[in-house]
Amino acid sequence: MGLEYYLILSALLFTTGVIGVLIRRNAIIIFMCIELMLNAANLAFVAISRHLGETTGQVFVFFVMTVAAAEVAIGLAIIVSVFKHRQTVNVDEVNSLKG
Amino acid sequence: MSLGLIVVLLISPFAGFLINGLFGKWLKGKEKLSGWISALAVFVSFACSIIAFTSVRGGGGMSGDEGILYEWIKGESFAFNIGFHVDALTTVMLLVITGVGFIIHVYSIGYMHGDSGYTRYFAYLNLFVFAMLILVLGNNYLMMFVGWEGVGLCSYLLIGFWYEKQSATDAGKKAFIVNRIGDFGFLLGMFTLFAAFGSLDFTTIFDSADAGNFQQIFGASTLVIATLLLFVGAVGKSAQIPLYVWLPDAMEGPTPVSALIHAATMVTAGVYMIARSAVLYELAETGEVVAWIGVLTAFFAATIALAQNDIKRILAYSTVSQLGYMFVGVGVGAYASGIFHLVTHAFFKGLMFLTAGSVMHAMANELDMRKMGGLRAKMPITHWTFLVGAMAIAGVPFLSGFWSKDEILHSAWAISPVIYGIGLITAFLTAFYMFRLIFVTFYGESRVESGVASHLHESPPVMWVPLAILAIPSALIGLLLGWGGHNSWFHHFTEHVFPKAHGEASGNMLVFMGISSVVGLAGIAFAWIRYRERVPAAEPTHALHKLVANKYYIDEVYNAVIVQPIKNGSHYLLWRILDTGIIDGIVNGVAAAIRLIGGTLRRLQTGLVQAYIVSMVVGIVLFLAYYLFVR
Amino acid sequence: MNAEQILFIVFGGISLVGAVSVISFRHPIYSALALIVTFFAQAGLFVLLGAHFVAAAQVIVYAGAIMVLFLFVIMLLNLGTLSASGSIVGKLKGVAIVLGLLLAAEGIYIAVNALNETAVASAQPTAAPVTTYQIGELLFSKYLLPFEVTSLILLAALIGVIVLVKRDGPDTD
Amino acid sequence: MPIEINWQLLMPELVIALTLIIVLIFDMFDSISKTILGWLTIVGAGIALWVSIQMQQAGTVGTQFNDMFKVDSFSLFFNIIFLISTILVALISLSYLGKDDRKQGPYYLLILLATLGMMLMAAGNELIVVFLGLELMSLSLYVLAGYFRDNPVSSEAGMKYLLLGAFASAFFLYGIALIYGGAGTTSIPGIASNLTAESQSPLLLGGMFLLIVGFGFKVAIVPFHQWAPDVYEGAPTTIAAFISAGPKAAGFAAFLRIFMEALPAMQSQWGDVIILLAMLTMTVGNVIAIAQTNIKRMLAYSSIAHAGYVLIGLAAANNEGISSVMLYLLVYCVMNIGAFGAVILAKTTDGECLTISDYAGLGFRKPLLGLFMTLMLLSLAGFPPTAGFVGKFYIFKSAVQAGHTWLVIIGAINTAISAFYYLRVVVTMYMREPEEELEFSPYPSTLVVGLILAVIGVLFIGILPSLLLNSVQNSVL
Repeated sequence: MGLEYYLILSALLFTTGVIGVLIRRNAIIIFMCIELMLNAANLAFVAISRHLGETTGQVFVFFVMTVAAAEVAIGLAIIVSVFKHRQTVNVDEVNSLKG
Repeated sequence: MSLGLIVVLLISPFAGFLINGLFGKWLKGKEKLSGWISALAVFVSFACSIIAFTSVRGGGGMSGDEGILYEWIKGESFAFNIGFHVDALTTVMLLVITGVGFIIHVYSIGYMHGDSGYTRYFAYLNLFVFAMLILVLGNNYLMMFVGWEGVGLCSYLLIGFWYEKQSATDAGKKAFIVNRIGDFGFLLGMFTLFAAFGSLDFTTIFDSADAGNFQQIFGASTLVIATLLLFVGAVGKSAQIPLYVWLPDAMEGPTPVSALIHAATMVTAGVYMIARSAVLYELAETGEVVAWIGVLTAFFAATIALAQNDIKRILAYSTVSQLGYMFVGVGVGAYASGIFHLVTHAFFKGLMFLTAGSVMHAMANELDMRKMGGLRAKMPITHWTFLVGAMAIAGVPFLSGFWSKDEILHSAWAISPVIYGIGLITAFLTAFYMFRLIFVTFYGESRVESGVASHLHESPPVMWVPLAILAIPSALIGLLLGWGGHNSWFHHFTEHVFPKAHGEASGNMLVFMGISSVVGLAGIAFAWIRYRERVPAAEPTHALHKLVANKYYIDEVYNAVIVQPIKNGSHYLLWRILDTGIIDGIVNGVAAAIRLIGGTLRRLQTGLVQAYIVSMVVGIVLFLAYYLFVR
Repeated sequence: MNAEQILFIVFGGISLVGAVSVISFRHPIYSALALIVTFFAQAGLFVLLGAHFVAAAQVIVYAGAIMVLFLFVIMLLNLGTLSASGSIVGKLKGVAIVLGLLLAAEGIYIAVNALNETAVASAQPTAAPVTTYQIGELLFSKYLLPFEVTSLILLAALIGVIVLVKRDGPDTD
Repeated sequence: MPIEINWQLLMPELVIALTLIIVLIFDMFDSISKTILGWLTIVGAGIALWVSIQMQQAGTVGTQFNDMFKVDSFSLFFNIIFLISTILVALISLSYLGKDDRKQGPYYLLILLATLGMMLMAAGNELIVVFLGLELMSLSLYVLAGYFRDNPVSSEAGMKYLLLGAFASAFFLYGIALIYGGAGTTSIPGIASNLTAESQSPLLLGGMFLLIVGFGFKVAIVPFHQWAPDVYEGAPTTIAAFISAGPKAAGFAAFLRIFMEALPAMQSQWGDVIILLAMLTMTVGNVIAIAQTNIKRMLAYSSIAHAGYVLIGLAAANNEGISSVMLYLLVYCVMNIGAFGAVILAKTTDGECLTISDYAGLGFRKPLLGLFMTLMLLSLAGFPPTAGFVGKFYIFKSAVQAGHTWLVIIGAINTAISAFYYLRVVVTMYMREPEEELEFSPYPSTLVVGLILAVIGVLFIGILPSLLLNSVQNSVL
C-alpha cells in the first residue's frame, strides 16, 4: 500500500475532526473530535515512519498518546468545573467573555 | 574637568528624588530631614557647578566626543549618545539653576511646613532640577528634548500639587496641554534637523551647518523650517504669544515653585535653546521672527499686568514680559545679552516670587493687594527685599535689571528702531506696574482684615534669610558682570560660545543708558503719583469721585477694551478654536474612524469558541491554499 | 488486490464511518462509542503498518483509558437528557462544512503529492515490524529526555485535575 | 547503550525541577505555612536565573540526550527571560492569592512546570522535545487560567483556552508529521541538513505552515489570536500576566529556533507570510484595543499587537532581527507583567479596578500606582527613555536593514495608534475626575517590590541598553 493512501485517510479523519469541532455544541464531543484529530496525526506518523524505514514516528506516537491522556484528564476536569457553574456544556452558552 | 564631576552634578538631585520618593512614608514624621536632604542634593550640584565654572573660566570645557558618557542606541550611520556639553553658556545656566534652586529649596523648607504632601513636594522639586540639568547639560537635541519633556512633566505635577483644589488640577492640565503644542513643534524641528544632518549632536550639526554641509530636504529653507519649528517649542515652554496662556494660571502651584520653575529656570529653557542653537539661527536668519514675537509678548504681557490685583499674577505676567525681552535679545543676535538678562531676571524675579510667598504666608494666603496696604511696618525685611527686586526689574540705574535690559534694547536699536521703541514703552510699563504693586501693598493705610491683621508677622528666618541672600545678587550682579556694556566681563566670558552678532550695536552706550534710566524712573514716579495713597479697585461712589478717579477709570476701560479681549481672545479664540477645535478635531476625527473600525472588528469577538475556530480555520485554509496552489 | 489492501480498505472504512458517526450522533454516549470503534480500527491500521506496540498502546490507552474517562464524565454530568433539548449542532453548520471540504481538499492534495521531492520518496520502506523491544530500548536511550518530560506532563495533569475538581472539604480529607 | 549526562549543562532545568520537588513536599505537610511556597518558588527561580546568567556569560554551549537538548547562549538567554517572568509573576502572586493555604501549592507547582516547559521549548533541538515542552507549558496554563474554579469567568477562560489550545496543538502535531515526512527526520539539525535547497514539496510547505499555526496560536497572532482577550480577562490577573509574558517568549523561542535553524532553506517561502501576518497582527490588535473599556482586555489586544512587532523582527530573518526579537521579548515580558501588576495594585475593597474609567483621578490620589501604571504604559507605547522604545527601535532597525521599509512604516503607524489607547489610560488617571469615590485596599508590599523591580528593569534597559545589547547580540543562533 502506498503512503499516499494512508495520508489521504489521515487527512480525511483529521478533517472530520475539524468539522466536528466546528459544528457540535457539546464541549465533550468537541473534545472527542480533537482526539480524532490527534489520532489522524498519529496515523500519519506511523505511516511515514514505516515508509521511511525508521522508528522516530512510532516513538512520537507513544508520546502523543501520553499527552492526549493528560489533555483529556485536564480538559474533562475543566468541563466539569464549567458545568458546575452553568449546568451546561454547550459551548455557545458559555460566552460571557467577549468583545 | 572630568565626566565624573558632571555625572555627580547630574545624579545628585536624582538621588534626592529617589530618597524622598521611595522613603517618603518613612520620612513623613521628619519633614525637616526630608527638606534638607533635598536641599543638600541641590547644593552638591551647586558645588559641582562652581567647580565646572572655574574650570571653564580657566579655558576648560567639554564638547564633542570627550563629553560622551556612553552610546545610548546605535544605527548604521548614526548614534544617539548620552553625553555632555559644558561651556560658558552651560556653566552660567548651571549656576543659575543650582544656585537659585538651592535657595528656593531652603526657602521651601519653611514655606511648605506642615503640608501633608511635604516629601512628595521635595521629591518633585528634586526631579525637576534633575530634568532641568539634563536639558542644559546634554550635548545633543535628544537629551535636550528629554529634559524639555521632563521639566514639563514636573511642572505639571507641581502646578497641580494641591490636587484637591479644582483650579490647581485645571491649571496643571492647561499647562500640560499647551506645552504639548510647543513640544510637538520642537519634536518636528528635531526630526528636520536629523533628516538634514543625520545627527542630533550639537557639534556635528553646528559644524556641518557652518560648512553648508547638509541635506536640503526643503531646499534652501531647511534651516529656516527647523529653527522656526524649534522656536514653536520655545514659545510653548517660555510662554510667548500665542502660547503664554498657561503661565498665569500656573500660579496655582506653591509659590516657591513659581519662583523656581515659572520665573528662574524652566521658562527660560526656550531662551537657552535658541542661544545654544545660535549658529543655526544666524544661518537661517530667523532671529527677527524671534525678536518680534518677543517684543510683542513683552508689551502685551506688561499691559495685562497693569490691570491685575493679584500679586502673583502680576509677577506672572511680568515674567512673560521679561521672557519677551530675553527673546528680543537672542533674536537680534545679542545672545550674551539675552542670557545675561536671563541670569539677572532669575535672581530678581525669584526674589520677588519668594517675597510674594512671604506676604502670602503672613496674610493667610491672601493674594489680592487691595486687601493689603501698609505691610511695610509689619514686614520690614520682606518689604526691603521686594523693593530691591522691583527696582532691579524697573531698571533703576546700577541695579541688575538696568544693565541687562539696557544691553538688549541697545542691541535691538541696531536691528529695528521699532522693536527698540516698543521695548522702551514696555520698560516704562514695567516700572509702573511693579511700583503700583509696591505702593498698594506695602504703603498707605492698612486694609488688612482684622482677623488676619492680628497675627501679621515677619516670616521665620528659614524664609527671610534666603530672601536676603537673593537680594544681594539681585542688586549687584548686573554691576559686577555687566559693567562696560558690550565689553563687560559677561560678554568676554561667553564670547567663544556665540557667533559674532551680525549688527554691531551702534550709538553711544551712555545715551541709551540715560534714556532707559529716565523711562524707568518716570514709570516709578507715575506709580508714586497715582498709587501712593490710593487703592486700585474700590467702586467710585459719586460723579466727582469718578472724575478724580478718572485715571484709574482708564485702567478699567483699558481692562475692558484691551486686556479682556486679549485674554478672551487667547482663551477662546486660540484655546478653544486652535486646541479643542482644530487639533482635537483632527485627532478626534482620525480616532473616531479608528474607533469605529475597532468597534466593528470587536464584534467578531463573539465569545463563541466555535466562531474563533472558524476564523482560525479560514486562516489556515487560505494560507494553505496560497502555499499549495498560488506559489 | 492483496490482503493488505483489503484490510486497509476495511479498517480505513470502519475508522472513517466511526469518525463521521462521532460527529453526527445526537447522544454523547453514542459518539463516544463510535470513537472507540474508530480507535480500534486505527489500531488495526497500525498493525498493518507493522507498529504492533503502538497498536497495543492505542487499544490500552485510547480505547481503554481515555474513552472510559469520557464515558465516565458523560454519565457523571448526565448529559444525555441535556443535549436532547434543542439543536445538537451550532449555527455555523454551513460554513463549517464548506471549510471542512476545502481543508480536506488541501489535505488530500498534500497527501497525493507526498512523494514529490521529499525524504519519503527516496527512502526504503521496511517490511519487518518494529518490535516492542526496539521501542523500549529507544525510549530509555535515545528518547530518554522526552520520556522524562512525559512524566512531568502527567504530573501537571495530576495536579491540574486535583485543583479543578477536588471537593472543598473542611480539611484535606 | 549507556548515556553520558553532563549535569552542568542542565543546571537551570535541574534547579527548577528540584524547586518543584521541594514545593511538592512542603505542600504535603499541613504544619507548614503554605505562604512559604511562593518564596521557595522565587528563590528557586532566582538561583536558576543566576545559574543561567553565569552560563550565558561563560558562553556555555553543548548538547545533551542525543542532540535533543541544546544549550547555547540563545536558549540560555531565553531561560533568563522565562525566569525573570516567573520571579516577577510569583512576586505579584504572593499577595494576590490571599491566605488560603489550599490555593498556594498547586499554583506554584503549575507555574514551575510551565516554566520547565518553556525552557524545554527554547532548548529543544528536536521537534518531539519542542512539542512536549509546548504541551507541558500549555497544560499547566489551561489549569492556571481556570484556577479560580469558584469564579465562573475563570472556568470559562480555562475551557476556552483548553479547547482552542488543543485544537491548535492538533494542527501543530499534524504539521510535525508532514515535516517528518518531508524531511525524513524530526531533529532540527537533521531537517536543516536534509533540506539544503528550497523545496516546493506540498508536504513541506503544508507542514511548515501548520507549524506557524501552532506557534501563532501560542503567541496570539491574528487570525489565531481570539482566545487571548477572553482568557486574559477571565483568568486570574497574575496568570494573565504570566500567559502574556513567558509563554509568548517561549513560543517565539521555538519559532525562531525551528525557522532559523531547521528551515532556513525555505526562508523565501515563509518570509512573506510572516510579513503579512505581522501587518495583520499589529493592526488588528491595536485597532480593536482602542475600542476596549476593560483594562485587562485592552492589555490582551496590546499583547497581540506586540506579537506583531516581534514578527517584524522575525521577518527580517537576519542576526539583527533575531537579536532584536530577543531583546524585545525580554523588554516586553518585564513591562507587560509590570502593567498587569499595576492593575492588581489598583484593588478596591470590592475587587479590582478593571474598567478604564475606574482609573479616573488615580494619578493624584494614588501617586505610586499612577507612576507605576504610567511608566509601564509609556514603555508599552514605546516612549523614550523606556525599554519599550529601545526594543521597538532595534526591531524597526533590523527590518529596515532587511529592506522591509513598508513593514516599518506600518509598524510606525501602529505605534502611533497604540499610543492613543495607552495614553488614554494615563490621561484618565491624571486629568479626569472620578465619578465615584473608590475605597482602595492598602498596597501589599511584595507586589510593590515586584513593581519596583519591573520599573527598574524598564528604566535600566531604556537608559542603558548597550549593556544588555552586547549580550543579546552574542546570543543569536
